[in-house]
Amino acid sequence: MKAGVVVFPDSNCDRDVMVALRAASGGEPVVLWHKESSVPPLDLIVLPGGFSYGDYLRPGAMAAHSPIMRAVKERATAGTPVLAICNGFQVACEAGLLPGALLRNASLKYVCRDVHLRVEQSQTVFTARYAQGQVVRIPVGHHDGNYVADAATLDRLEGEGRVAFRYVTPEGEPTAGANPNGSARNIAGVFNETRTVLGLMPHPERLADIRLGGTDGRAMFESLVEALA
Amino acid sequence: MTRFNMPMAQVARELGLSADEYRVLVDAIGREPTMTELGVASAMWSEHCSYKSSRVWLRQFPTQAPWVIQGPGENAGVIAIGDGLAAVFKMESHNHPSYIEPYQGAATGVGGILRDVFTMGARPIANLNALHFGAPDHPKSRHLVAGVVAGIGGYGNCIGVPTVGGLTVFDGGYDDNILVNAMTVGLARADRIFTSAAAGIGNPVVYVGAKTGRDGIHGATMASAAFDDQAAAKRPTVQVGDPFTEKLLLEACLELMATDAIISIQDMGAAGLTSSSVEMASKGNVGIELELDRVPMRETGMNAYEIMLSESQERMLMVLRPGAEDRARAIFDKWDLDFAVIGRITGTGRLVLRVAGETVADLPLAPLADAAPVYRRPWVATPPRAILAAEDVVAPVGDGEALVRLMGGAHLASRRWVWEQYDHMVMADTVQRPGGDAAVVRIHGTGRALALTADVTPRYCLADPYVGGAQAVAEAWRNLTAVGAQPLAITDCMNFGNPERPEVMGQFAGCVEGMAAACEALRFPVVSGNVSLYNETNGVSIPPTPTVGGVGLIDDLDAMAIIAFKRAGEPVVLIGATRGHVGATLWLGAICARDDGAPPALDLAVELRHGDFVRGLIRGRRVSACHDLSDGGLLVGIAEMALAGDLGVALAPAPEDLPSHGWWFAEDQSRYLVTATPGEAKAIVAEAENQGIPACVVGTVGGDALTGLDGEPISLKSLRNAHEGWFPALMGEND
Amino acid sequence: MKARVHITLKDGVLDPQGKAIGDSLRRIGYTSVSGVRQGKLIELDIDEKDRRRAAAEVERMCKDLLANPVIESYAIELDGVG
Amino acid sequence: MKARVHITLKDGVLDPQGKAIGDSLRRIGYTSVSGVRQGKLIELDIDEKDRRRAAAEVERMCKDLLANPVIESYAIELDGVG
Ligand SMILES: Nc1ncnc2c1ncn2[C@@H]1O[C@H](COP(=O)(O)OP(=O)(O)O)[C@@H](O)[C@H]1O
Ligand SMILES: [Mg+2]
Repeated sequence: MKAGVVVFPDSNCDRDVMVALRAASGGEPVVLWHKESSVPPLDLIVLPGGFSYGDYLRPGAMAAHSPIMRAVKERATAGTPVLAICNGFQVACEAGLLPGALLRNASLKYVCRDVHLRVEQSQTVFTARYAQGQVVRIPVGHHDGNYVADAATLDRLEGEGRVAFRYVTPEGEPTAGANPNGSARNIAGVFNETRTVLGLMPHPERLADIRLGGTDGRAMFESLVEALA
Repeated sequence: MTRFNMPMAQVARELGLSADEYRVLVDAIGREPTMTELGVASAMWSEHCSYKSSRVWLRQFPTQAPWVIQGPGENAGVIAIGDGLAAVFKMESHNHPSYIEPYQGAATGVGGILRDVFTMGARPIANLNALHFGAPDHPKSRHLVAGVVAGIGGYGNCIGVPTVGGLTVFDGGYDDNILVNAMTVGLARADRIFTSAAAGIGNPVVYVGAKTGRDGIHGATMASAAFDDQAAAKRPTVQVGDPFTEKLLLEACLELMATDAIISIQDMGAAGLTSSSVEMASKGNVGIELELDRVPMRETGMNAYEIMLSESQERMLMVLRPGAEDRARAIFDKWDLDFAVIGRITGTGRLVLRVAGETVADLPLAPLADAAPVYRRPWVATPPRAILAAEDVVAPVGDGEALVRLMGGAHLASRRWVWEQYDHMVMADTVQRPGGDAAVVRIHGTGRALALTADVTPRYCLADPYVGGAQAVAEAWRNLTAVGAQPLAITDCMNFGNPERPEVMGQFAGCVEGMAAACEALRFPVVSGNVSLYNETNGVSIPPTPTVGGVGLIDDLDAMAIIAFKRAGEPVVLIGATRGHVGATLWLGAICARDDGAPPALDLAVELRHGDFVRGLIRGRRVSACHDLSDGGLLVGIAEMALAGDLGVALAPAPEDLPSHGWWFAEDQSRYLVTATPGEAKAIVAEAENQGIPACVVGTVGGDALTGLDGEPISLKSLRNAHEGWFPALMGEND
Repeated sequence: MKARVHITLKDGVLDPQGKAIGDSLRRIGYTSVSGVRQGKLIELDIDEKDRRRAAAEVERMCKDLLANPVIESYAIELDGVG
Repeated sequence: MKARVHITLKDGVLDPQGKAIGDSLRRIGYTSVSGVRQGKLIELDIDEKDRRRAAAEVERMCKDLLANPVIESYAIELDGVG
């Protein structure tokens, strides 16, 4: 699998996701610098977590207008899978690759901790190694993860099976207490129409190594390697 | 500058120079200084930059060890950690700015200490923070806590360095002078350490990073003055941090450092361009010339004085190899940062500043440095207090109730509210997250790791500065040991009141002596540090607070310990002696509302012996959990292990020869708890006794409650509610 | 020419910041405050003398970058006058 | 009564937000933008009919909570009129 990881000014989980891709033996990822306006042929594009341009206007807003994003959008439209994690999810929403927007957490605080997610859709290149309905433990680290979209959009996402993950209790219940940021309908991640773009707030690359306390995130990278190798 | 109309001597006073200091300055340079020269000199001679009150004392610190590559004197300390790698670290205070503007004050504190570390050529891999707030019910506390924590997180999270540990204290002694100490740890190749001494006559002096504005002019002098009620009126502008620019600066500097372009480099911290240029030139015994109109500026009409004293953040000064300018410029262009050649190194030994070709300052550097004031301020020792044994105090409540109150009180309640606002996992190497004895951060791509901790117990330092100073070092050493690390070195941040008061100077002197003794005995040298004096408002000084930041090495991550109970049925073994020392303990303060008594005595030879024994057990993979005992004593330690592992414990009865509160809550030093299989536990106790180390079984893991105290069992659930509920309640989140 | 852009959350989009400010104001005694919304104020200096062209230019900036139509509305003011 | 408070950074205080937005606008082609400052807009509903009293009340809120005088200045508008 040939993966490319976009680096925006202030991306800071780019290295982490490259480590996870390598470990799942996705080969050596290439770095896609934000100032470039073309993308080499790739099996997967990753928009990593962190920040971009300090996220001073709205998270992801300025990065969505960088030269590389025009090229990424073209590729995504042509069907190249895009994995957008955390700030990447925010960039993808701002760029119109995914519906909705990510607002400040309802608590108004940055939140960094493990959360439980229910896999709502296991029939995709990103999630094939998970079972439908499986509950996994993956960390979040964000200030703006509060997913919003209008009711019609949310209904459409639900109806089309495009909700990827939901925040749940360890027992699998999508309660308010399990929701770290006030996200609509406890949504943690969504797909585009073709399920080839996944945006999610949690960081699978942060629990993909038993030394760090868990491996639930690894299956996502393994799914991709298996589907795209 | 309206001040131009005043006599220079009076301006000097306004800038914080005493009449004597001004006379010495005039003698040193042979004439009256210009306004710009006076600005430069007063900043260099401020307490913050010159350490004039503390220097004579700090010399006592042991700073050498075979693994020390760079001791105090550079931007950060450096130690060898094997495999050709080095750990680079330092701690710094941002107390006054954080009180005035908690978010920005704390944020720029983090920005400053990060720069100190990456200036040395290291990639920062972890941040810690030591916070001392006023009483929880003080009207400002909530606002300050919220702002400081958000500011630390705001900066560290954005730049992408995990904040993995620290300490958070609430005490009325800090009501008007909170302490915000930030520590950064970085990794570098041991043979690629960058330093600040300038060299090479004619070499270009280069400015990189953010533009210069009128921010924080006189921050260094502010950090050196006590607050009074008029402080609000005199407030200078507080700097605003820009972590985004700092992230670019970090990447650009590390990229340039991978080439051979840099001869020396220095960040612009307190007193900005003044201290960076003066320090680089004086360390290199050379001169330096700057064309100030070439400095990238954010505002128009800035004069030489303002340019030299601006404390705008996210800036660096470098001396480059001749001809390397274009290569360097290309890297800074790539990262969209300002880059300007603003001067050159000379052989004159002078600092020469020019604006539009005209000289505005021309100072001899050596006399300025040689004449810098050094004070041996008068001091009086803190009077010793009586030792308080358990028998001397009647327990007002039962042990179980005392435990729940302590675990759910200001001192010991969970700090989750704080560290969940810090990204403590970015870089994907955080092997032990906040909540244990020390944070453990893996050395990227290896099975080795650094263990990190920040510690100090101000109530001990107040009761007995010598013992308190020694204890701060010992506790850091113990926390590193408790995760299985070999403690290697410390950094410190000496936060004290007004040094012109003999009692405060006595506290300072006592703490330094105690720390020095502990560093010596534990082979735990000081490699960097910072002094923050004048933490005083309206004549009231803070409790003496020498924060210690410790760094240790774990050679094999498979042999690391955590505090969580692991398996039902395992005995809990206490290592170390319990004599029932209750003076200056948390129990005495929080439960008996008394703060008298001497702090627990500390025998450094015993500390070393017990620690080495426990580390041996961890490295031999003989224990399933380990925790050191500190605040709150034995029962608190057990409760913390139980909560972490979500497993209860059946406590063995307290020994007959002590009142039970002495057994459960005394804060005798040099103690650890470990769990192990029953067979292993027996062997450990026997082995300890053979070596003359007290050891005994104090309970057995199991169930979902603490049983064995007088009264009802204490369920883990109720204990957890008390422990986790306090901080959110303080912050009004349960309203 | 100076332009000011007011960016506010659309009606119906939850505004936790505004709510928190309202709660704090009431807590410290400003009980007459019934609702608070927080928005952004962006002040721009543009090298453009013509009001009509300036307005059109700022309008495009809002559409392109300054406001997110999914959640925000905006209002533009030129040189202090509507 | 409705009140709007504009909170801006004082002159001379670094405004990383404004700088980043300006850079970004220029990068995407709005080269006529020479300076950008970002501030906050706070809209308040207050149960107070008297303009003078409302103005005084909001002024106090700014001093007490809404603005930090060390780095920020504020301007108050009542019901759309200065
Ligand atoms: N300000 C803070 N930032 C990050 N972590 C903190 C902070 N304050 C406390 N902690 C963490 O909470 C835990 C408990 O702190 P403390 O009681 O001081 O530990 P110890 O007694 O072992 O020194 C530690 O893991 C510490 O790192
Ligand atoms: Mg400890």
